[in-house]
Amino acid sequence: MSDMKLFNIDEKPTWCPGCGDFAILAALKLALSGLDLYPHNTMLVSGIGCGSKLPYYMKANAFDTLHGRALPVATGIKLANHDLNVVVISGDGDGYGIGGNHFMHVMRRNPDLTHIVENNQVYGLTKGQYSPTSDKGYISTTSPDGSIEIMVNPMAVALAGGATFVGRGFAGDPKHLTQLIMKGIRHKGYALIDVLQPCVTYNKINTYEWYKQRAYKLDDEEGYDATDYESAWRKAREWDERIPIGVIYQEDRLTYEAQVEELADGPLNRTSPHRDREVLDSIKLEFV
Amino acid sequence: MSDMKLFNIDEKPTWCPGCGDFAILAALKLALSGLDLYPHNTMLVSGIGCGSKLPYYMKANAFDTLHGRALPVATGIKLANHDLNVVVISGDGDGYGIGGNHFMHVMRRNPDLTHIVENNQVYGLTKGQYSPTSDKGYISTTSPDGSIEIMVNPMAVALAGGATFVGRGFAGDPKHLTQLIMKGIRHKGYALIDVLQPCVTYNKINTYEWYKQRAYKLDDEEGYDATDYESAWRKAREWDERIPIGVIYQEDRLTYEAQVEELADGPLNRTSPHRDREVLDSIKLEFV
Amino acid sequence: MAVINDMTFKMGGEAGQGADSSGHGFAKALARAGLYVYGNQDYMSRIRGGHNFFQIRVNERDIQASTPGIQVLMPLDLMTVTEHLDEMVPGSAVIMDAPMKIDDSRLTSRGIKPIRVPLTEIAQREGGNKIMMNTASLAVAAGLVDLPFEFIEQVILDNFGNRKGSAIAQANIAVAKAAYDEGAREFGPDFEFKLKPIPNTHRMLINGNQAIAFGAAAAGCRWISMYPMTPATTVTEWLAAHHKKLGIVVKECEDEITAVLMAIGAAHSGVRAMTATSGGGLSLMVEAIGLAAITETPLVVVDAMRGGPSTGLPTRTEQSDLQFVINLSQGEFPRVVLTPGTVEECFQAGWRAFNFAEKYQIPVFILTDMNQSNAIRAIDQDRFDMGAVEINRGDLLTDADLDALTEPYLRHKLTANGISPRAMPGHPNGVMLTTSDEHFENGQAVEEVEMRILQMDKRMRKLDEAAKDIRPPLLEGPEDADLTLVGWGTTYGPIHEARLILSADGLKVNHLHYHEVWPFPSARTEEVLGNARRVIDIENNYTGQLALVIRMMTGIDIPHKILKYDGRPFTGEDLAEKVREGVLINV
Amino acid sequence: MAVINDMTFKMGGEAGQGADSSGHGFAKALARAGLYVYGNQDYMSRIRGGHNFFQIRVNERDIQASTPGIQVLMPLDLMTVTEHLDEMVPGSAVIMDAPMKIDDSRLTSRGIKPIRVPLTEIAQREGGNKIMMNTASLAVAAGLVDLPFEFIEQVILDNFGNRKGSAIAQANIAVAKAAYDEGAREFGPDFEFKLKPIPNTHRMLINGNQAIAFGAAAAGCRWISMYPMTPATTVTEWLAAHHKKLGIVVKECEDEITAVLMAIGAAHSGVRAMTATSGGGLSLMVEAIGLAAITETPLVVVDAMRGGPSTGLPTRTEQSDLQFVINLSQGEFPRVVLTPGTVEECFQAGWRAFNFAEKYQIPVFILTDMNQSNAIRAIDQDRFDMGAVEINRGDLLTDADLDALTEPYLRHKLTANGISPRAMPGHPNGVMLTTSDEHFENGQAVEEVEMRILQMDKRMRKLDEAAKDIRPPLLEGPEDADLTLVGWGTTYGPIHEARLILSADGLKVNHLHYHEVWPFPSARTEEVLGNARRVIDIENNYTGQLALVIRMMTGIDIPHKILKYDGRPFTGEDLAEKVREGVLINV
Ligand SMILES: Cc1ncc(C[n+]2csc(CCOP(=O)(O)OP(=O)(O)O)c2C)c(N)n1
Ligand SMILES: Cc1ncc(C[n+]2csc(CCOP(=O)(O)OP(=O)(O)O)c2C)c(N)n1
Ligand code: SF4
Ligand code: SF4
Ligand SMILES: [Mg+2]
Ligand SMILES: [Mg+2]
Repeated sequence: MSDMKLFNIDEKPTWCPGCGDFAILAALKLALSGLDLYPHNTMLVSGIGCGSKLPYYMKANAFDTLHGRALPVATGIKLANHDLNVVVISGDGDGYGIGGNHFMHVMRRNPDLTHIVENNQVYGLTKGQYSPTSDKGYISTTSPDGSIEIMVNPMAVALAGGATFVGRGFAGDPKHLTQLIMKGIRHKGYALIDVLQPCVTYNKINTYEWYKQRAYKLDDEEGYDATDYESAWRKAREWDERIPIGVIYQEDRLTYEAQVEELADGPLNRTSPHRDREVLDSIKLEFV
Repeated sequence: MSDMKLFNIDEKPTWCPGCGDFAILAALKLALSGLDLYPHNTMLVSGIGCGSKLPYYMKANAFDTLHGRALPVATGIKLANHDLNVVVISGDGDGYGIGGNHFMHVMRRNPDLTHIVENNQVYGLTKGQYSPTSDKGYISTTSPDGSIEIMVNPMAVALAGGATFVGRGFAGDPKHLTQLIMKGIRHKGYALIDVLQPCVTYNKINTYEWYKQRAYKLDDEEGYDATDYESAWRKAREWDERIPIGVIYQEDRLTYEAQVEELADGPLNRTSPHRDREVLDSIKLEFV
Repeated sequence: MAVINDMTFKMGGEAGQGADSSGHGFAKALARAGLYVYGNQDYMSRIRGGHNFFQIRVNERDIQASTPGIQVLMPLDLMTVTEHLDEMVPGSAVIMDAPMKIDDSRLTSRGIKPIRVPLTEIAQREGGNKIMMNTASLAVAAGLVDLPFEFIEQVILDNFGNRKGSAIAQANIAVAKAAYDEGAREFGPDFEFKLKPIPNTHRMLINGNQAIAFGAAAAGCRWISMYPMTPATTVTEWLAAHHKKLGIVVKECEDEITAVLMAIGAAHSGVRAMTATSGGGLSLMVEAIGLAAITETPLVVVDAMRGGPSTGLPTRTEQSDLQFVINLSQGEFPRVVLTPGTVEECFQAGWRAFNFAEKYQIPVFILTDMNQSNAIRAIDQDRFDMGAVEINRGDLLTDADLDALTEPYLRHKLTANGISPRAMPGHPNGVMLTTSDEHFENGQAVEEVEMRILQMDKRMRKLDEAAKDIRPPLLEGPEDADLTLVGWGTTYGPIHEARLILSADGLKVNHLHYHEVWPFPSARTEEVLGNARRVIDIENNYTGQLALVIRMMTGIDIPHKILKYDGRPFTGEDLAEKVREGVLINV
Repeated sequence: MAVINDMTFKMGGEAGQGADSSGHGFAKALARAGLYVYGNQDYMSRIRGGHNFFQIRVNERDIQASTPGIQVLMPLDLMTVTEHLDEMVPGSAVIMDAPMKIDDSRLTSRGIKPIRVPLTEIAQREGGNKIMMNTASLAVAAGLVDLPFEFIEQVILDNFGNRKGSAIAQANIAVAKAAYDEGAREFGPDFEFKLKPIPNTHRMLINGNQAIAFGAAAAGCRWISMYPMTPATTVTEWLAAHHKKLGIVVKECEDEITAVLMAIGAAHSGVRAMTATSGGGLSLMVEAIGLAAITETPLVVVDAMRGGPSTGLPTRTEQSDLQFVINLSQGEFPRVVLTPGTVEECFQAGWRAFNFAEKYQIPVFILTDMNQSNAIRAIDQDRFDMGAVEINRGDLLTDADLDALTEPYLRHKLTANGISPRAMPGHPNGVMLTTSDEHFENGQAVEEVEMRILQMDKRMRKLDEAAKDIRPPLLEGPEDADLTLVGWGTTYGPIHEARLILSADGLKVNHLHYHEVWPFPSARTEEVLGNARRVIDIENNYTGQLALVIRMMTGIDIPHKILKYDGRPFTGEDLAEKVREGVLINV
């Protein structure tokens, strides 16, 4: 366990008072320290959005990228230096909307990333338009009569897409969330952690109360086996009346980086640039 | 039933002899004529790739777009003129790789499109690199030691993503394929038809023979109920030993265009541009 | 000794405190009083906290930009006072809630009047809710400057749905009245800046994005697909709010790639279609814009610029996408770039864009920027003349034309002016193929030399045609000036103001304003700049992009530049000062 | 009367018939014989059928482009004969399979020799497989022109893994030998074009993409993430084929957005990383390139251009992305654009790009094109000097530097030359934040005016630094020429050849070749073009993009242009002819 204070920094979050993102920030710091990780061996990679500002408010290596584009940058970083503990932070628009294709394909690769999606079911930073996880009928400035698309179910898509760790947390239960993030980081492979995150300013439907009434812990479900794909699939599809939180699914599968032979000798960045005059001259002879 | 010859055109396909795309072209023409559709009320929208050249080889309205980008163009066309029968043609790289995010999100909308994916599990037109549906271990110029990603399972993703019609055909069984395409077109909503399409030039693994050994018809499965989501889910995940073909899943859900009130009076393109001086002047007063 | 109808109000506070909406209401009251108003906001990329402000300049003449001095400051928090103290002119006033924690001597020592009114108290007492403090503050200001109370009352009524009986409206009015009276009574007599309504005027108050959206609506646009991005989102939001009246389909998409492609699909089908975004989203649209170009699909793209590169300064202004837009996407194709600089020009760009797009079957860009997107201006209502809006769909075949067609329809027919008659897919005689590959006239992909050249020439010929429709840059001021100020887009306002100031100084100065910049109006440029005595290029960017384009197209070099890339707009005074001082930045 | 060591071979057929690979083998044989070779292919966007060809020019001197006349045609199908008949010179030969269905008189009437050999029969008889017919055809050609058989034999052995015992190699050799003998015996004596090996030479045969990839490898590049796109894919495929030797991670991604972003991630971590694509893919990378710029991440992007706009002519050549690359992405930032025009320059661009990228922490583009990507050239081996490859990582802190650090590490520190010392994330003293927002020195997002200006100035200063490292355009030919030919990138070859031809005519002509084009080398440009008597701009595009850039940066106008946008490269003869005729296209 490292000292959580190491992750503190003198920057006041610009989130609205009461925003669910505060709890996620706290939980992440606790989880990192609980796992004896440090600012220097952690790398946060975020997109753009309210939630994606998280890395500004704690001390750690961080790369705030573009809206929707955290996953590929994080994959590049992880493969270039697999000694780093890489945590990806995105919003629901960011992660499932504009970044949806990266999401689909990162699952196939299974790099050892922990992906926290601050899912407030709305576009916060751009002032309240509906998002891919907004409930059908959600009214916003761009859907004045209610949106007419069904929401993305990230848990189901993750299971169908081959994620090896699928979890859901709730910003209203930071203790549980901390544990969940720890599990996600410990998991060797791509871990999706969708977090129910109330946006107190724009989402007047999916409030703390709304989530509280529905969220229940899988830990409390007797005999729930997260390694059983079929059970996971049933839980993944629950929404509305009851919303499961915790580890929905977990599976062992080789990580991407474990299968790249160039990484066998240690992190790539330690041996780059790589140049061997003899090798180059021998290759030259192929052209003769 | 319209005359199939109406869809004929004097262009020799540039596909390799034996390519599975020939059968798909033939099946599509038969399906259209079987449904009494015509070149002028059909619109083909394709991406870029070997398979996406299909619209060049038959007579119908067609828009060959960009690699991976057929779905959004098709959605725009459908919403602008919902009288058209819109069929989308893409490859596996096109539809599930670079175009993956459009795939994920079109399912949430459920516009009445029929989406045929010519899935040869390889990048044909760019000469044989592995694709998102290539089996793990597939050897190609960009994966000389075998790819290390698991393949996309489009059937499973479609079920998780909310597709209202999920089907799979086989270019080696054009009769069955014709029927399947007819069902897809008849379906009101987004219909995914993934077609096992041997690429005789580059894919030496997933050949006609390989598919033939595995493909079996769901029609022959006693009591298989494609409207039952749970059964569909089990079939969707079958691959390798046995590969189901036919309608895996079908569901009734309002189409996107049925929910857009501007389309209630008929196709948008018939009443565009729309301008009412009185309305405009009344809006002007809002600024006073 | 009073100064009549010439002053600036500034309201500021944390994000979420409502400086913006309150300020906007106040501006409306001023416009209804027959005054000219220019209002702009400044906000941070956050939803709550930080420091935002809304600034309103009022005048008797039509004004186009803000000025540096403030006459009345309405701080909703302490930071607003300390941040803007330097901008206050002697004799100005700060309207504060009574308990505001600042030493009055910090104000009085600079000749600023501290006007302490128990705003929160009044709000609670008269209205029952302290959030009506904003209303109280504005009402004090109105009282202070003699703006008749009826204008404040009316705006409050409007805001609450114009229902006289509404309890909340009545509460707000009660708050306003009490505050107004106190302002007028206690502080009015001693305050030298006053407003006097001008009767029989017909003003409207509109910002750049509303004007563009309104222009598009007037052109009969029936489609906008988009993805939210500041500062473009409000174009869509305005159209969404009016979608029922306008019959416009509004589609928020999963990303900007989809947004532009859906618009292309709709446009190909014959619908006037557009998308609106900012730089990052535009970057994602680049490939699709090339598709529109080669398939000759009419497409309107609004790019509301902000500070770059990348996410940059997401809520700040900049004019740094001009060269990007002129050169974007692989290969070469004709396009039109409109760069409106006033709300009137925004409105016109809104409808003219569709005519360019459909007549020439090309992508058309409307370049605006953060400042212009949000800045409001009061103008005479007849400047938005719906009767003057033309709709020209170009060579679009009707059903009757298609019925009469005896030859196969060729979507990409080679013609003298490069324009191939367009048809909407669906007609039996108009079955058509188009493709992103180079193609034959019938849309089939082609690789042969001859047809490639013919199609390329055909497309590029359209640029020559479009050039004839482009409005040349506007020259304001004397033809034979000693100094020519050159700008484009949103700098129109501050340069205009600077020209007036410098002219008043006795300088013979004119202003060359580019509002439709591509195809580049070379002839007029050479005419004006070729003979100009001294020229200064003024741009809200680092490299002087218009100057580079001018040199590229005409060879004329403008070594003297005033460039600003700090995310803030110019003011006329700034510019006049820089010109006077000869502080010219050469890059 | 024989013409020695100066001729062109052309092999053609349907896609899939192997004209390409057979031709390549033949070229190798010629290079090993000590001859200079320039070979280029022409293929359609299809996998089978259609018409493709491979053309090999041979000479005793180093050659840089193909020429129009053919001495030996090796058609694998009938179409190849009819398509290329017009290009055959008098006395030339068509080597045909005996049953080829064409009337010999169509050849003889033009002075072309029909050389009918039972190729298929020989292939089947001697090798047991008719696909060895290609080998037979080439062997006849070798016999015809007196190329010693050993060179053919050696290439065949190489192709089959150099195993002497290999049955298939032996079968091919048997076919070749039989065909060679028949060619030499029956037709050799009567054929005037001959080859004579040059002993003691050390040639290598390489194409542009291989040269770029090899250059990158020599620079120690350890990462390429990409998405397939013609004609860039072979850069990756070459690296993938050598990944074990080079220790390079090759990652095919789901799209180009991912490809460039992964490279950015890897580069940020301290790995030399690149991506390679063509126009459509580059369009998708535009947003991410802005990210690299503002986060100051070293990034190398290869753009192999093809006919645009959009999908355009996907297997044809063009130089139409220059202005796009110079201006892409919203906002303004420094970048470097390298435009190599020979395989040597490709190799150098391959490694120099990484030095520019890391030294200045900016995006660097290598612009090449379809023609250069695939065209092979025989050069002296010592032109690729591994010893001359420098590695300059710029200001990159070592672990020891970081250990010794006493102040907090500032990723975006303001420095005199604009370059902030870089560190690899992972060190306790080097914890760092970076972001796509404008930022403070420590990476925190900033909106304030002052720091914005400082960071913007800092980044742009790097361009001035980089300008000092840019190689000025190459001037070949006499300083005081009567005519200056200007070009960039791949036109180097044909312009070079044209200059030689025109000089031989007696014209005093020189050639200004831009191989590193941005930051633009204005000083040298002004020096050369400012005093030039007559200038012609030569480009493979429609608008004359380099000429536009030259005018933008120097004001110098080049009204005379020779532009080609039909997807095919120039030849020296074409150009010389156009110059002579004064057929200058003015746009
Ligand atoms: C390419 C691009 N498009 C749009 C935006 C504007 N944008 C910034 S944040 C955001 C959405 C934020 O929603 P979400 O990802 O759910 O995060 P939240 O703010 O709700 O935490 C958008 C659309 C952008 N920055 N870049
Ligand atoms: C943006 C972009 N990237 C890459 C390409 C090059 N490209 C053309 S087709 C293709 C892949 C084709 O594979 P698939 O979609 O499976 O179709 P197939 O050829 O196998 O039918 C690629 C990568 C392109 N045209 N555009
Ligand atoms: S807008 Fe919503 S998500 Fe953003 S900071 Fe405020 S409460 Fe949080
Ligand atoms: S390469 Fe494959 S997919 Fe393409 S035409 Fe040939 S066989 Fe068909
Ligand atoms: Mg959100
Ligand atoms: Mg494929």
